[in-house]
Amino acid sequence: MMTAVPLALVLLPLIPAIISFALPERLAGWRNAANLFVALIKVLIVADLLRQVRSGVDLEWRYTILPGHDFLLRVDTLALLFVSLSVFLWLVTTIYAIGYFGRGPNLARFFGFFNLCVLAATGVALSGTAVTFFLFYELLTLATWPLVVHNGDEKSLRAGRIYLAYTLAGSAAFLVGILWLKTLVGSIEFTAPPDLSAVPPLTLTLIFVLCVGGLGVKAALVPFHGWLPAAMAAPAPVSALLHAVAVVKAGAFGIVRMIYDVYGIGTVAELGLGPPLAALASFTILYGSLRAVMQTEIKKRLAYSTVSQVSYIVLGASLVGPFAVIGGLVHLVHQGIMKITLFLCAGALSNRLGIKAVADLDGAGRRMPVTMAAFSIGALGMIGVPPVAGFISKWYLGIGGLQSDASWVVAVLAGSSLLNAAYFLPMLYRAWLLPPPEQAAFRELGTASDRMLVLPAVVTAAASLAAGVFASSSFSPLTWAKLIAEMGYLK
Amino acid sequence: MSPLDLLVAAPLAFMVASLVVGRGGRWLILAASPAMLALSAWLVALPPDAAHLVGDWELPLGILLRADGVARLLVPATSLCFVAVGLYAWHEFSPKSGRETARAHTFWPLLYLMWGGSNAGYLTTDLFNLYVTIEMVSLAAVAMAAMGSLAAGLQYFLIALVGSLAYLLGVALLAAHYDTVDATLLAIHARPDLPTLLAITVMTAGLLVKTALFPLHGWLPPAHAAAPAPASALLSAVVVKLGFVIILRLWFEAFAEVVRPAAMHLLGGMGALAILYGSIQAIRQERLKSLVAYSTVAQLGYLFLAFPLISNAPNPAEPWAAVLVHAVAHMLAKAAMFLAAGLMLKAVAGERISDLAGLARAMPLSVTAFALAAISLTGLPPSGGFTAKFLLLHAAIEQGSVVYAAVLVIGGLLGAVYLFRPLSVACSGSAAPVVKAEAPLRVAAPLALAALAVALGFAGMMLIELSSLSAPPAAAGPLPAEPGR
Amino acid sequence: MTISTSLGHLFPLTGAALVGLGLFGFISLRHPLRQLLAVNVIGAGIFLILGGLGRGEGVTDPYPQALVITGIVVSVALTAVGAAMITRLAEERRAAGTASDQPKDQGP
Amino acid sequence: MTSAFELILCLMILGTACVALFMRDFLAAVAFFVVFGNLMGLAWLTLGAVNVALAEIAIGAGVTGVLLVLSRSRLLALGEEISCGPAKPWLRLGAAAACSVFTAVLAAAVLSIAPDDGLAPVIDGLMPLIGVENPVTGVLLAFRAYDTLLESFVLLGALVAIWSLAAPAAWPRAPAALRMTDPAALNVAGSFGRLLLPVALVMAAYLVWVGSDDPGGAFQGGTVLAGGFLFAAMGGAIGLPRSDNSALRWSLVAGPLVFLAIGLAGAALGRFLAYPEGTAKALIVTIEYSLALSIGVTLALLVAGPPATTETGL
Amino acid sequence: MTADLALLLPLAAVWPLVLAVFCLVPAWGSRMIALLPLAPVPALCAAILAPRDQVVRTPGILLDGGLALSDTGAVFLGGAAVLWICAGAYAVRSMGSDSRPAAFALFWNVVLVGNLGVFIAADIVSFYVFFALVSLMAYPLVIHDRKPASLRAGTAYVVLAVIGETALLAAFMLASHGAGGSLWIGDVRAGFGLPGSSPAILWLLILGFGIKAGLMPLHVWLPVAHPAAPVPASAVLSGAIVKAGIFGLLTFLPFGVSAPVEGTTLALLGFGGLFGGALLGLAQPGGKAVLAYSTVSQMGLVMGALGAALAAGVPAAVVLPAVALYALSHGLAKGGLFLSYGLAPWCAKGWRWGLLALVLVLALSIAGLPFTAGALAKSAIKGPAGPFGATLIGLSALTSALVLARFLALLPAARAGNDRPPLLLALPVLALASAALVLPMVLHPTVAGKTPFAATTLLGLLESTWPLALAGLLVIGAVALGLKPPSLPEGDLLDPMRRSAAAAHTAFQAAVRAGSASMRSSPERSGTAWRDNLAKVEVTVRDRTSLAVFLLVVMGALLAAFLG
Repeated sequence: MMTAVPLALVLLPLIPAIISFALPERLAGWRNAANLFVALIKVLIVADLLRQVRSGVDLEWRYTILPGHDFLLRVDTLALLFVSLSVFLWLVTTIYAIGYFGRGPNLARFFGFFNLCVLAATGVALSGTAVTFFLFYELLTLATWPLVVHNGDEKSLRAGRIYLAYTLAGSAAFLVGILWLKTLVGSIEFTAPPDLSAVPPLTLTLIFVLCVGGLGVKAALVPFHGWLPAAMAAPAPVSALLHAVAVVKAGAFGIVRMIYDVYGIGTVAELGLGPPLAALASFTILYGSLRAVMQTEIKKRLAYSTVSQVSYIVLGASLVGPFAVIGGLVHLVHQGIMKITLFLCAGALSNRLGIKAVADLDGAGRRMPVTMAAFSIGALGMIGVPPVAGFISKWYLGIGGLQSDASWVVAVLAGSSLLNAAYFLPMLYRAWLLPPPEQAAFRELGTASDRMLVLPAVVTAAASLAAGVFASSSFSPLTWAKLIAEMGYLK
Repeated sequence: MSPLDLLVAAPLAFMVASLVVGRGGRWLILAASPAMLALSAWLVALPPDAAHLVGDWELPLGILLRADGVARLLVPATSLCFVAVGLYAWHEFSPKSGRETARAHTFWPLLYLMWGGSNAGYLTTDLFNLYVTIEMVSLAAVAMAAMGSLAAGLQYFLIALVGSLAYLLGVALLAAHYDTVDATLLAIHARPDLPTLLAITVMTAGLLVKTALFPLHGWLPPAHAAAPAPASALLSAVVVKLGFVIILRLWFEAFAEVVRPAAMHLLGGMGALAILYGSIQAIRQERLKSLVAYSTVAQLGYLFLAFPLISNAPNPAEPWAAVLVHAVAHMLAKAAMFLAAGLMLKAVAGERISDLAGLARAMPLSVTAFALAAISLTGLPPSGGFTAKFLLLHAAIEQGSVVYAAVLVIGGLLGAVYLFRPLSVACSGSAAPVVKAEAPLRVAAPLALAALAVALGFAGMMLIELSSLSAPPAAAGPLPAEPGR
Repeated sequence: MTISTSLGHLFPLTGAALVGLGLFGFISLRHPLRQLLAVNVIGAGIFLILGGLGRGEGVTDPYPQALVITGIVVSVALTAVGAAMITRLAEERRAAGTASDQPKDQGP
Repeated sequence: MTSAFELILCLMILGTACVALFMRDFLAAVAFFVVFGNLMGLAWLTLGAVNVALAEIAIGAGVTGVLLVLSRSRLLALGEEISCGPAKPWLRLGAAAACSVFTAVLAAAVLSIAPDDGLAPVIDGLMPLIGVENPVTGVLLAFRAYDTLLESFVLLGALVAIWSLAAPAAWPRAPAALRMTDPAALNVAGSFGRLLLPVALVMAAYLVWVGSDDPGGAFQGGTVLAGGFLFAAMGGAIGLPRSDNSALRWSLVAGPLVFLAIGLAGAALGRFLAYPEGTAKALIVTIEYSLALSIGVTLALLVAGPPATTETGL
Repeated sequence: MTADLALLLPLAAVWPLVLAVFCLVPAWGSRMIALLPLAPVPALCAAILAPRDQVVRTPGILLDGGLALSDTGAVFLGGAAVLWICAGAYAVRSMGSDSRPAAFALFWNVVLVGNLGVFIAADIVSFYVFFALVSLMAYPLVIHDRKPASLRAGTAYVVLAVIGETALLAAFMLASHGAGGSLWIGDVRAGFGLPGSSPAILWLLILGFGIKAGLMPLHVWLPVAHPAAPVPASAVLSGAIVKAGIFGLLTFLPFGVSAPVEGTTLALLGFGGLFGGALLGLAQPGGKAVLAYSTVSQMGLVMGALGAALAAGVPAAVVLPAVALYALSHGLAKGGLFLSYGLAPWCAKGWRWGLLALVLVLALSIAGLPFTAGALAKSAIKGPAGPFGATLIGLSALTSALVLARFLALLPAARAGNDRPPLLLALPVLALASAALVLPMVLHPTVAGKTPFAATTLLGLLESTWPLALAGLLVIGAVALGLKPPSLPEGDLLDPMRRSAAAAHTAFQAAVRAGSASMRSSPERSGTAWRDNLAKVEVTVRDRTSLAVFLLVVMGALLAAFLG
C-alpha cells in the first residue's frame, strides 16, 4: 500500500531539528519541550505501526530518484524492530540529554543534529532498497559527526577525524558494492531479492566482501573498529546513542539486510560466505572483550565492549540458522537497551561526580546508588547473567551456532562471557564495595535535572530486565524477532 | 524575443548601465537578479528544439543560438551563482563615503561582462563566437583575480592568453579547412585528417589551460585563493566551467565521430590525476582559501574523468547527465564555499584554517553553508555532488573501469579529508570568538547556494531529463529561421 | 590567376612559423612584457594562417578577414590589459620592495 | 616576381619577429615589432585584404607599439629591467626542439588545407540584402554582427579591467599623464598633436564612411581617432579625463549601447540583430559611427592605463 | 484443588521476590529483616502439598518455561525451606543491629528465590536463571561485612561462580540442541543417551555444578567464602546453597547410561575431596573455616558417590532418593552447626554445655554415628556408591569425626556479660538441630522404602563405629599430649593462584605496552619529506613557463592519442 506514513515517520524529527537550530538559547525550555513532544509522538506512531504490521499491512512510499534507483521506504517487521528500538531509546536519550547538559554551550547544534540522527536511523531502518539504505547510512555519518566533535577539544576533533575516515571509507566500499551488484542484476529491493544465479560466484563473493566490509566499519568489526573507542571523546548522550542505537546498529542492520534480503540465505550458504564472516565476528567478539579488559577509562571500556557486543548480531546473521537469526536480531534490541543503560550511567557519573576512569569508581555505588544499580543490571546483562536480556540473545545464538554445526560458537560465547565478567565485575566491585575517596555529599535525585539524568537509565535497565524475564511474552523483542524470522527467512 | 538573445543582451545592458550610473552601480543587481532568473526560467521552459540564427543569417556564415541540455542546466546555475554573488558583493563592493576604490566601481561592469559572456558561451554553437565569449569571461576573470593578487592575476592572464591563442589557432585551422566554424555543421562534415585533429588538439589544450586541468592548473590556486571572496566564487564556480563546456561540445558534438577512445582515456587519466593531485595538495594547505582553490582543481578532474565513461557507456545519457550535474553542483557549492569562507575569514581577520576555531558557535549559518557545500563537494548524499558521483561510479562499474571507479572513491574520501578539516576546526574550542554580526543578505547568499547544491540531490530525474535534451543539428531539418531572408 | 601550390601556402606557413617562434619566445623569455610581445607574435601568426588560407582566386575570402579583424581588436585589448597589469605590478612591488613576478602566496 | 616578393616578405616578417623577440634592448625590440607589424600589413595587402592591413598597421603595429613603449618607459621609471633571460640552456634547447616539432606539425596541417575563398560566393550573394559594398563590413556588422557586438564589449571590458587595477587612492583620477617631460619635445609634440587631432577626426569619419563600401570601417576609424587623442595628450593639447567623467562614460558606452539597442530593436521586431528590410545600411552606418567614437576613446584610454596618483609623464 | 496447590510453586518463587522488592523501598528496607523467616514459607508448603511432577507453565516468562516438583526436588525444597526459615529467624536477631540491614534482606531474598527455584524449575532456562541467581547473588552475602578478607573471598567466589555459570550455559546450549531444541529438563536429560549428543556436555556440567558444590580442585572459593559471610548466611550457604550444585548434578547427570570416564573422574575427584577436604580442614585455625572444609568433604562424598553411580550405570531411581536424603541430612545438620557457632558467644555456663551437647550430636550425626539421621543417610548413599565407594565412605567417618572434633575445639568462648542466649537466637538453632535429627528419619521410609535401622546388624554397627572410635581415641590422645594441628591458610590453593594470575596480568600488560610502543615508531620524517616534495612540485607547476611547456606536452599527447 502506497502511503506517506513511512516518509512522515522518517521526516518527523526534522520539526524539532529545525526548531532546535532556530530557537535562541534563552528559549531552551521550548526546545526541550518540542524535542520531547515529537519523540513521544513518534513512539505512538510506531506503536500503531507495530499493530498494523503484525496484522499483515504492507506500507511503502516510493519515489524514483535516478533511473533504475528507487527511493523506497517500507515498513516491514525487521524495519520495525530497529525503528521501535530507536524511537524508544531516543525518547529516553532526549530526556537524559536535557538533564545532562542543563544549559551548556552548543546545545542548539546538539539537539538539531541529534534529531537528524533520528531521522537517518529511522531512514536506515525503513529503507526498502540498497540505494535508499546507503543514502540514510551516509546521512547518519554526517549527522553524527557534529555530535562526535561536540566538545570541540583536540581529542574530540581527532575522534571526529578518525570517525569520518573510517565511516566514509566504509560507505564508499559499500556503495561500490551495491552499484556493482546493481549493474549485474538490476535494482536491489529488499523485499524482492534479486536473482543472482547468473552472476559468477567470485564476483558475488567480492561484492559481498565489499558490502559487508563497508557495513562492518560502522558495525565496528575488527579490523574496522578503530573509530569507535576514539569516538568516546563525545559527550555521554552521544556515546549512548552512537553505541546503543544509531551508528553501530545501522552497520549491523545493514549486514543482516545484505545476508537475508539481498543475497538470501541460500546464496550465502552456497558461496560459503557465512563461516568466514562468523569467524570474523567471533574474533571481534573476543578481541573487543580482551581490549576492553585492558582499558582504564570507563567509556573506552564500554566502547570496546560495544565492539564486542555488536558482533553478536553479525555472528547471528552470518550463521544463517533459524535460532541464530533470532538471536542476532534480538540482540540488536537487547544490546541496545543494555548498552545505553551503561552509557547513560557512565555519563551521569562523569557529569555529576566527575568519574571518568575505572579507578575513580570507588564508592560510586554509595554516592549514586540508583545510577549504579542500573549500571549493574546493564553490566550483568552484558555478561549474560540471567534473567537480564543479554542471556536470551546468547542462548539463541549458542543454539543457532549448534544448529549450523558451528559448535565453536558456544565456546566463543562462553569466552566472551568470561571476558565480559572480567571487565565489568571489577567496576561493580569498586563502585559498591570500596569506600569513596572522600565523603562528598551528593543527593542523587535532588533536583529535576538530576532526575532527568538518572531516571532514563533506570527505565532502560528495567527494560533490559523485562526483556529478559518476559522474553516470550507477546510484546517482547524476542517474540518480534521470531516473527521476523518466521515471516521472512524461515519459510 | 527569445531568452537566447536576452540572456546575453540583458547582462551587457546592465554592464552599460552600471558604467553610466557610476557610484550607484551596485543597486542594479537588484534589478538584474530577478530579470536574469526569470530569463533563465524561460530558457528552461522553452520547447526542446528551441534554436535560432542571429539576425537570421544562414549557417555556414551565421551564428546559431540554441538551448540544449547543457545550456538549460548551466545557464540557470550560472545565473544563480551570479545572483548570489551579486547580492553578497553588494556590501563588499560598495563605494563607501570618502573611500571610493576602483574595485567598488569596476567590479559590477566586470560581473555583468562575465555573466553575459558565459551565457553567450553556453548558448552559441559557433566556435569563433565562443572564442570571443571566452575572452569576455577571461578578461573579467583576470581583472577579478588581480583584485586579490596582481602577481597571480598576471600569471593567470598570460597563461590564459596562450590558451586562448591555442584555441584560436584551432578555430583558424577549422575555418580554413571547412569554411565554417559552426559545431553543428562540423559534426556532419568533420573528417579525421591532420588539420582537424591538430585543431581539436590545440583547441582542447588551450581550453584545458583555461579549465585548469592538471597539470595545467598551476595558475589557479594562487589566483583563486587570493581574490576577494565574491571574485573567487565566480572564478571557481563559473569561469572554469565555460572551457569545460566547450571541450564537451567539441568532443561529443562537433567531433564525436573523429575523437578516438585513446584520447578519451588520456583526458580521463588527466582528470583522475587531477582528482588525486588536487586533493593531496588541498590536504596540505594551511590557508582556507588555498584549500578551497585546490578543491576546485580536484573537482574539475571529475568533469574530465567522465569523458571515457560517457564515450564507452552503453547508455551514455547517465554519465552525460552526471558530468553536467557535477558541473552545476560544483558551481553552486563552490560559490557557496568561497562566499562562506570569505565571511568566516573576514570575521576572524585571518586566513589560516586554524584561525577558524570556535566559529561554529559564533557564526553558525556561515559554517552551515560551508558544511552543506562541503557535503556536496565531497559527494555525500543527499546532494547534487552525490548524484553526479553516484552516476559516474555506476557507469565506471558498469564498464568495468576499475581505475576510474577507484579514483572516484578515493577522490571522495580525500575530499572528505580536506573539507572536514576546516569544519572540525570551526567546531573546536569552547569559547566563541566575538565577531561582528553580518548583514543577513550576505549570509543568506552562500546558504542558499549551498542548500540548492544539496537540494539538487532530490531532483535527479529532472536533471537527467533536462541534460539529455540536445538541440537539433543544423542538417537534421529546416531551421526555424527562414533561409537568407 | 592560379597560384602555385607551394606559394599558395607561403603566408600560412609563415604564420605557422610565427606561431612556433612566438611559442618558443614565450617559453624562453622570462619578463612578462616580452612574453606579452611573444603572445602578439603568436597571434599575428594565427591571423596569417587564417587569412592566408582564405586566399582565393583574386580576392581573399572576407569571412576570415572579418574574423582576423575581430581577433586583432581583441588582441590589442588584451595586450593593453597585460601591459597595465605589468606596470601596476611593478609599482606595487616597488612599494612593497619585493622582486619577482611569480605569485608569492604559495602553500603553507 | 610576385612570388619572390612574397618570399622575401615572409622571410623579413620572420626575421623581424625574431629580432623583436630576442633583442636585448627592449626599445629596439619594440621598434622591430612595429616594423614587424607593418610588414604584416604589407602581407595582408599582398593577400588583397586591405581592411585587415589597415587594422594590422593601425592597431597591431601602431597601438600595440605605443603600448609597449609606454610600458617600457613606465617600468624603467620604476627601475625595472626588461631583460631577456634568464632561461636555462636546457630549457631553451628543449623548448626549441618542441616548438620545432610543433611548427612542423602545424605546417603539415596547414599544407594539407587547400587555400580557397569558399565562403566568398555565399557572401557575395548576401551582400545585396544589406546594401553595403564592403563584404568585410558586411560580415562584421551584419552576418556576424553578434561577434562584433560581443567584441565591442570585450574592448569596453578591457578598459574596465584596466581601471580595476587602479590603486585604491587613485580612483577616480585620470590616468598618469602622457605629457612629455622634455620641454622641447613637448613643444614639438604639442603643436603636432594640436594639428593632428582635427585631421584624425576627419580621417576617422572618412574611414568609417567609406568603410561601408570600400576598405575601412569602425575599427580602423576608431584607431585613427585614438591615435589623434594620444598625440594630443602627449603634446599636452588635451588632458586625460577622470574616470568618473560622465561625458567620457557616455562616449565609452555609446558604440556598444547603440549596437545593443539596434540589436534588441531587431529582436523586438523579429530577430536579434536583424535589420529590417531596407534599413540595413543606415543602421550599419549608425552603428559604425558610434562604435568608432567609442573605440577611439577606449583605445586611447587603454594605452593611457589605469587611473594613477602620480603625474609622471614620458 | 490440585491445580490450586500447584500454584504454590510459582508462589514459592515469587513471594521472596516480592519481599526483595519491598527491601528496595528506602523506608521499609531495614525492617524487612523481620520478615526473613516468612520468605521460605510458601516453599515449605509447596514441598509438602504441591502435586508431584506436574508442570506449571509460565507463559511469557523467559522462554515459555515452567515449574515442576519432583520427589527429589521436594526433599531438597523442603529441606532448604526449613533451613532458610530457621536461619532467617536467627538472622532476625543476629542481623537486627547490622549496618546494612536492607541490603542483607534484599540479597537474602534474592538468593532464596534462586535457591528454591533451582529445585522446582522444569525447563533448563528457568533452571539456569535460578542457578545464576543463587550463585551470583550470594556474593553480596559473602562480602556483607566488607572486611578485606571477605572481599578477597568474595572475589574468589565470584570468579569461580562466573566460570561455572559459563560452563553451565555452554552445557545447556549443547544439551538443548542435542535434545532437538527442547528446553524441558526431562527431554534434555533423555537426550544425553542419544548417540549424537556432545561428550563435552557432561564435562561442562561437572565443571559448572562441581564449582558450586565444591568439587575438590574447584573448591578453593568455598572455605574462604562460607566463613566470610555473617553466620545465618554461612548457614544457608553451606547448608542449602551448596546443595543447588548437588541438585544440578543429580538432575542432569544421565544415570543409568554408562559414562565410565566421566563417572570415574567425578568419583575420584569427589572422594579425593572427601578426604582432602577433611584433612585440610583439620589444619584450619577458624571454626567456620573448619566447618566449610567439612562441607567440602561431605559434598565430595556425595559427588564421589554420584560419580561411582554414573560410572557404573546405576539407574536414577536408585541414586536420587539416597542422595536427596543425604543432602537433606547434611544440609540441616551443617546449618545447625553454623548457627551454633554463632550462638556460642552468647552461651555461658550451663548454656554452653547444652550447646556443646547439641553440637556434638549434630557432629556425630554428620560423621555417621549409628542410629543418627546421618548414619541413616550414609547407609542409604552407600548403595549407589558401589562397593569401593562404600568402603571409602565408611572410612570417611574417621576424617569427618576428626574435623568436627576440631570444630568443637574451636567453638568460641562466651563473651563476657552474656550468660543466656536470646531466645530468638537459640530457638532457631534448636529447631534446626531437631529437624536435622528427625526429618531424615521421617523421610527415610518414603525414600528408601524401608523403616530406619530395620536391617541393623551388629557387624554393620561395628563396621560403622570403629572409625568413630578411632577418631575419639586420636582426639583424646592429641588433647592429652597437647598436640597442635598444623595451621594452613584458608583456601589452600587460592593464594598461589591469585599471585600467578596477578603476575600473568602484569606481564601481559607489559607486553601490550611494548607492542603498541613499537607500532608507534613515528613515520613523521617521511611525512615531512612528502610535504616538501609536494610543495616543490607545486612551485614548478605554478611557473608560467612550465605551464607553457606542459601545454606543449599535453598537445603532443593529445595529438598522439588522436593519431594513433
